[in-house]
Amino acid sequence: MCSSFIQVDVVIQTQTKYLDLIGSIGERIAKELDNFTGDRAALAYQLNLVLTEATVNAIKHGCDNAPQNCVRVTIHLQENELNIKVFDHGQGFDLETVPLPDFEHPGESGMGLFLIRSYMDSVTYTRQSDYNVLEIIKHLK
Amino acid sequence: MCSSFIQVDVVIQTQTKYLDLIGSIGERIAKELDNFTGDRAALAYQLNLVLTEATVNAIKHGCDNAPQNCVRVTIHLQENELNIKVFDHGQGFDLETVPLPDFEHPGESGMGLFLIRSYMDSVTYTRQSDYNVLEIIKHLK
Amino acid sequence: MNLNLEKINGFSVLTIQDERIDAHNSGELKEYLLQMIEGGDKQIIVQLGHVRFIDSSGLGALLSGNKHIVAKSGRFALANIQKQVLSMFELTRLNRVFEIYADLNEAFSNEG
Amino acid sequence: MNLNLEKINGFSVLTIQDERIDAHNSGELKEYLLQMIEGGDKQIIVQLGHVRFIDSSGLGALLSGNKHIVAKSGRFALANIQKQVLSMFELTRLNRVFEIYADLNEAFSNEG
Ligand SMILES: Nc1ncnc2c1ncn2[C@@H]1O[C@H](COP(=O)(O)OP(=O)(O)O)[C@@H](O)[C@H]1O
Ligand SMILES: Nc1ncnc2c1ncn2[C@@H]1O[C@H](COP(=O)(O)OP(=O)(O)O)[C@@H](O)[C@H]1O
Repeated sequence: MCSSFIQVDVVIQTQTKYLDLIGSIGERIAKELDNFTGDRAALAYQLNLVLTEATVNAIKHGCDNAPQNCVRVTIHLQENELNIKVFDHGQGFDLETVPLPDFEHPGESGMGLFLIRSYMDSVTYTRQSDYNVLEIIKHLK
Repeated sequence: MCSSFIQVDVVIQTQTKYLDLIGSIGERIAKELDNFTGDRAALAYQLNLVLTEATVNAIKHGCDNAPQNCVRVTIHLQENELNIKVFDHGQGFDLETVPLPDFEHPGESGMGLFLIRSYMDSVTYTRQSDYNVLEIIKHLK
Repeated sequence: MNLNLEKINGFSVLTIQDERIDAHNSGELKEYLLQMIEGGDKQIIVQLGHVRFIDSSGLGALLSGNKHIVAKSGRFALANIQKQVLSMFELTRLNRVFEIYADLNEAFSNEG
Repeated sequence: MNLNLEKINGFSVLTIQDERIDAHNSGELKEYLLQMIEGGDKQIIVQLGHVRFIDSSGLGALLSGNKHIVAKSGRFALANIQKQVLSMFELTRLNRVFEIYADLNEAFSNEG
């Protein structure tokens, strides 16, 4: 039994060279959203971006940086919902205390989570005993 | 610990409309083969084809055709090897008894496994108690 | 499937507009070709210039068209095949079964 | 990263040849811009016409170039930004920070 239309689980070594692959898979999945009535090219870009930003964070903060470590990303497409999870094994952080970027004095970093939240409908970060997970949901209409 | 550079696991509902997605992911992974010295465009095509042919077989023969059934495909890239597995829940078959296509009187079907074997280095089909798996290996040099 | 049919120089030129022919749409191609042949088309050229990818079921659909038209003493030709797609015809030796031309002009000027 | 630098009309025109700027190559872009500025370039136009995708670290690299050149009373402009990429500048309000032009000619003919 399939609970989703499409489930893609990707595990990569913690290297930024694989960001393009993960983003591209997200972009490609946007083509499969039969029921989506919005701007599909924009959504494809946004999924690419959201996966890229979330995966970079897991690579940067999510583990001791040995290259043989890995990051796991899952993308599940259901009828009305796209669910993305990015797992890390780092110390974790408190998503609620991350400030908005300072738009008057923009900095060179600190925009990733803002972008993810802007484009998606729900973002949560949960610490479990042996891993953390950033869960991102986009409702499709 | 990552045993592979890249692991992609895809689960789709048993519908041929998802063949393009699975083939495209294979094609995209060909871009990541840093050590491959051969014809990369050809390999990209071949991975797309092999995944398409193997997945069609799992959809056609691999389950009772309820659309909520699913097919699982895994693609693991290691240093010198690309490993593809396609799982099905059908009756299974004996790979060794599948004949070569009749090249003098070509038929409209029966070319899928021939193509897979031609392009890849090793193909096996194993029946387990609750599933079958077609395993395809390509050595990368 | 996105198909475009034109009559040029007495040929029925069928241009496949999709980039991909696989088990999802090859049935439709096969049906379309059969209906053309039943409708009386005897000289068919299939233009594959847009097609980046074909699987074994796509080859099968073209083979079906070829068989049915040859049975009626008609002609079936393929034109503008991309490099990777052509290698599929070579591997399956179907390049010996089909009339294959670089482009439409070459197809028109050949007696078959 | 694939970069091409030309001097045109007294401007240093840096064309980014890659389709994608992300955390994998943005560090290189940032370094390259800093070295241009340290080397004395005061009027830089970055051509983004090939760029299909930029992430927050790519925006950060451009922001870094902009800051350093403005600190030296120079000029930093962006040209030929694709639609989806432009929407990133809008969402982050960086379109109010950068000089953005439709193309090189518009950038040349503006006093800034
Ligand atoms: N997976 C993570 N583990 C630990 N900390 C994180 C993680 N993701 C984000 N953070 C924290 O949140 C901050 C803001 O992240 P983000 O908005 O993506 O911007 P940036 O990564 O550019 O700083 C980071 O600087 C980091 O401190
Ligand atoms: N996953 C599978 N389960 C059961 N039978 C299979 C499976 N894959 C292939 N087969 C058998 O092998 C035959 C040859 O397969 P293939 O070479 O792909 O050509 P085609 O599918 O066009 O007949 C099929 O007709 C089918 O009988």
